[in-house]
Amino acid sequence: MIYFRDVSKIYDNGSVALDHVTVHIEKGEFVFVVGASGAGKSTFIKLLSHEELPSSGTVVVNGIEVNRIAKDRVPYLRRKMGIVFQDFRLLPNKTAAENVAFAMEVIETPRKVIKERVHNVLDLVNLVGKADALPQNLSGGEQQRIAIARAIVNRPLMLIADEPTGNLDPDTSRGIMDLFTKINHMGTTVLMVTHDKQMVDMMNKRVIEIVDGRIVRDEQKGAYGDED
Amino acid sequence: MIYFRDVSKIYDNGSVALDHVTVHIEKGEFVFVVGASGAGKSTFIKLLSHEELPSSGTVVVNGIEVNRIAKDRVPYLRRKMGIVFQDFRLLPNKTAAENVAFAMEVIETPRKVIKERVHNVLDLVNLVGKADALPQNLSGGEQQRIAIARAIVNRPLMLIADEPTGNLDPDTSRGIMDLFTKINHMGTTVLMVTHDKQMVDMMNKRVIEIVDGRIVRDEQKGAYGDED
Amino acid sequence: MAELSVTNRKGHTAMKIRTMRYYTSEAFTSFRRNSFMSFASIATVALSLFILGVFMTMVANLDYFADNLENQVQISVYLKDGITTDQVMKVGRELKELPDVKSIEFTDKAKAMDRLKERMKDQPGILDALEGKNPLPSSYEITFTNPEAVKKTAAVVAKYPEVESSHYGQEIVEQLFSITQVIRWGGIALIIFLTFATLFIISNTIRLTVFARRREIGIMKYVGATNWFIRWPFLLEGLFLGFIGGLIADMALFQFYGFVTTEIHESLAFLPMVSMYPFMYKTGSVLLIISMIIGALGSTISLKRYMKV
Amino acid sequence: MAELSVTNRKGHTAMKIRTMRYYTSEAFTSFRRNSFMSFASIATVALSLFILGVFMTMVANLDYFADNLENQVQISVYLKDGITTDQVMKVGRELKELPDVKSIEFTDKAKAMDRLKERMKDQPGILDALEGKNPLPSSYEITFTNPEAVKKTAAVVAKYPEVESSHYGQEIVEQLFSITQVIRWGGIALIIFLTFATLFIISNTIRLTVFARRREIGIMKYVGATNWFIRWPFLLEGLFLGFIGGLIADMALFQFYGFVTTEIHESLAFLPMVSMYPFMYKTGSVLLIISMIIGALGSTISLKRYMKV
Ligand SMILES: Nc1ncnc2c1ncn2[C@@H]1O[C@H](COP(=O)(O)OP(=O)(O)OP(=O)(O)O)[C@@H](O)[C@H]1O
Ligand SMILES: Nc1ncnc2c1ncn2[C@@H]1O[C@H](COP(=O)(O)OP(=O)(O)OP(=O)(O)O)[C@@H](O)[C@H]1O
Ligand SMILES: [Mg+2]
Ligand SMILES: [Mg+2]
Repeated sequence: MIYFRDVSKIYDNGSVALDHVTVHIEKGEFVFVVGASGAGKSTFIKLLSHEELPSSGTVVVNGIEVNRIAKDRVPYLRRKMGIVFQDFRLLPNKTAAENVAFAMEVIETPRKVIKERVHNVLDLVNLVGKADALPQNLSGGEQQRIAIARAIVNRPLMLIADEPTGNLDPDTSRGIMDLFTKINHMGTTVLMVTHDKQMVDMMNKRVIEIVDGRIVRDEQKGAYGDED
Repeated sequence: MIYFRDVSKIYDNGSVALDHVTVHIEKGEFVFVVGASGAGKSTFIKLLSHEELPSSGTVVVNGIEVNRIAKDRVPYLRRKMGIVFQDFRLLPNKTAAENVAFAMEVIETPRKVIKERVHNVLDLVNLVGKADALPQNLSGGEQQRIAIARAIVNRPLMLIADEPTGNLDPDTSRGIMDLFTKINHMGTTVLMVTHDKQMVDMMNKRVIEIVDGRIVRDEQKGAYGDED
Repeated sequence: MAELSVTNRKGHTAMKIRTMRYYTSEAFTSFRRNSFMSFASIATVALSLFILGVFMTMVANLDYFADNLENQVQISVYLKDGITTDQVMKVGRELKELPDVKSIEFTDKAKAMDRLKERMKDQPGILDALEGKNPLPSSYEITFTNPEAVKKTAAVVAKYPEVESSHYGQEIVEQLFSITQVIRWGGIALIIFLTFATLFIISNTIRLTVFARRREIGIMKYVGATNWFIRWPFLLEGLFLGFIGGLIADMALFQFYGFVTTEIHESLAFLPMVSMYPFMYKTGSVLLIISMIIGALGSTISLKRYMKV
Repeated sequence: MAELSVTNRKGHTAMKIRTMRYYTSEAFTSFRRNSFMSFASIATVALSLFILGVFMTMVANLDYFADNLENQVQISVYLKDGITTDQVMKVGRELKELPDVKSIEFTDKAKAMDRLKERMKDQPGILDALEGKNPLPSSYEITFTNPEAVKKTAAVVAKYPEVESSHYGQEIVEQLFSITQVIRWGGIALIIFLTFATLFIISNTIRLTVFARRREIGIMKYVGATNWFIRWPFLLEGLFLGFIGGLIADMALFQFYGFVTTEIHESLAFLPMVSMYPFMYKTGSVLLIISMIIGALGSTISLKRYMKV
């Protein structure tokens, strides 16, 4: 499903965000990516969706070589993934429901289906009551949950989440994790960047640890880290 | 230092964010504010800095009735507090160092002092190397730490932080908490909204819990919650 | 709609209609929600086009005025004294056959004298001095369809045996021609320059409104929208914006030109003006089409750089 | 700088200078970092002002032309035959004393005849018919400083005992006056309208650039900046932007007017034109000042709504 071969990413200002990373993730896996602030986790994710291009190496997603893909195919690549962005990226002029619906409009889902599914998925993240609120009128955690709802509404092949619980309290976080687990059981590959030690430890899934752009650990059934 | 008397906040769209809240925080205290997503924690903070005005009740900060203050005195009120915003609020066209420096420019600190203090405070959050990067070129956690640096650089009377470790790994979070504790020991009142159960439990400080806009718990030396 | 099909090459017609409806409703929603920017763009479009329109009408009228002046240039062909009526009529027929001649008019000696009396009424001494004699020749006045034929024709006609001489106020006419030439070319240059300036200013404004929404555009791409999916609502919004702006400009222009023509008709009746219809219909349509095109192009071209993600 | 002191009522002079330096460097940094918006604003300012400037020069020249025409209006005062030289000179003195008279010129009978010959050279028959007699009166031609005095003066002068009659081509002159009146008022109305339209378009553009930065402005407030602390860099940036835009417009205008005057001088030498200096200096300064004011105001006024936090 996801294959990084010797991938490096050096930003224009010289920051080395990824340093010769090789990693393989199978279809249906549930993987945590952990690491310190600035280690390169988000960069790892950005390479998957063609948001950034690798400085060297090959990134393959779902059989497609992402760093070679034609520009006009990028949207179709992205539709295979549901992405929860670290900075949410909600459309400021659309309501919560419209933001979620937008991901479905893009793939031209019939209006009726959209209405129903948007309602269902808002229910899953417990935000039906906020359907008509604009992002600026939502709390931080509510915005984050809208971002999550948008990522899962199309039942993507891959769910890629960059610290999706950073603004959520432990209870809500647990709810989201249950949701992700359920989605994973339905066959979706889940790749999740997180800082929530407790959760990683509890879930007992594959853990990839990045330090200074290098993968220093890749354990099946791992824990957050051994530091404490 | 901070006094809420029977404060309610109902947003224009009818959301009841705070519901008859009365609370008192002394100078020099260290207080955690916890609660589920959407409980009203950020609203609580926004009332302190005149970002939002209460629908009813009185908010007093440092002897000033915030809901009655003249418009042109608001900046001076805000200078008494260092605020870490949940959404960072960095100036997009200024580098990391300039963002921090801006809080000092505002109070007309001499250029030399600014340079020195900015360097020191970037060192405290471990970002000296990113001084000249624009926010858009920083990782989520790095942006958050710049926001923290900006909040503390003026050695404010109050440090008010809205989930300041939401995007930080446990190690970095601990570093930030140590920093806050040190600042608190120097006399600064610290008010911190957080979802980090482990940290709250470990710190053993006063905890205010908000549920649906109401204060349901206010414990000296409390823990995050009793749910688990 | 060839491009539309790119967004749904696998879609069937029902889907296309639904998608189009989506684009339209998106455009209107965005128009409403970005009301400040919509207002700013419409106001700029309307004002700029109105100015452009005012100068179009001005130039058109100057040109019309120049035509009018040129068409009043006449040659006077003075006939020799004592030729027969047959000869006079023969000359008339010959003149009529000449190229570019619009009309000829015969003035006999008596009429010429009447005219002179009119002209000389300030200095009656002269007429008295003539003591009732009429030394004036009879003449033909020729007007032309193409003012450039004046000079040549004057030379040709002067050689007719029946003709004493031919005159056309050479200096004045040549000055007149160079003035009308300057008016024409200056006017055209002005309109071309103004058109481009207007287009630039309008598209600049629209580009700024797109710039203010650049983050939004990027987000759409990140969520899997194709370029055309993003572009269509912007295109329709721009079209609508241009339409409203152009319509306002047109309405103002109609009012303006109506006012000016009636005013001038009242106070300067002798000044020729291009009449309101169909001239205003043409100008109005041109402006409306220009504004819609620039609205649509302005908003979509400037999208490009923000869609590169 | 009364407002500046609000930001630092407790500050001393050294601080003020430092703060001013900060504002200036902020303004320039922002100008560079928002290069797209800076370019868009400057281009709009430059273009709009250039157009305004072109029409200012056009209207000024039309006005000048109208003045010129008006000042050529003369009264011919025909003197009775057979009056003495003393009487002629007395009339001359009296005419000179009349209000609004610029100059008088005497034409004796011989000169009048020469003029008639020139005028009548198309129709030599007349002169022949005069058989050497000179029936023309001698006359004074009066030019005026104020063309409106023509009519009244003509009536007054006609009653002098030595005067036969006075004439000034009543119809033509009155047409001329109404045309020049229309040119003047139309021109002024046009300039006023265009000035406001230009100001509106420019400030619209600047408001859009401020709008694109509204979040930034809010953040500054949240971090404890006073309104004036935010405003000064914007004000200076707007001033600078207006200055650059105005300067470009001025340079283009100088080029344009220089080109037009030399061109017209070559091909239409008889057309009077307002000469380049000091006219262009005045127009240029006015434009530059307008653009700086509108730049500064545009950027600061539109700040207001985003500082209300
Ligand atoms: N500007 C606003 N307009 C309308 N409703 C708002 C606005 N801001 C917040 N709300 C609503 O008020 C309630 C409290 O919001 P608040 O931001 O205080 O929550 P919070 O406790 O900070 O949550 P989180 O942990 O998710 O950040 C929420 O239901 C939210 O939707
Ligand atoms: N657009 C960019 N331009 C330049 N440098 C960048 C850019 N984005 C990220 N970086 C740098 O690359 C490094 C890795 O960034 P990345 O966002 O991948 O970190 P991260 O692991 O996601 O951190 P966090 O947990 O704080 O979000 C950081 O040092 C960051 O400053
Ligand atoms: Mg990250
Ligand atoms: Mg919050």
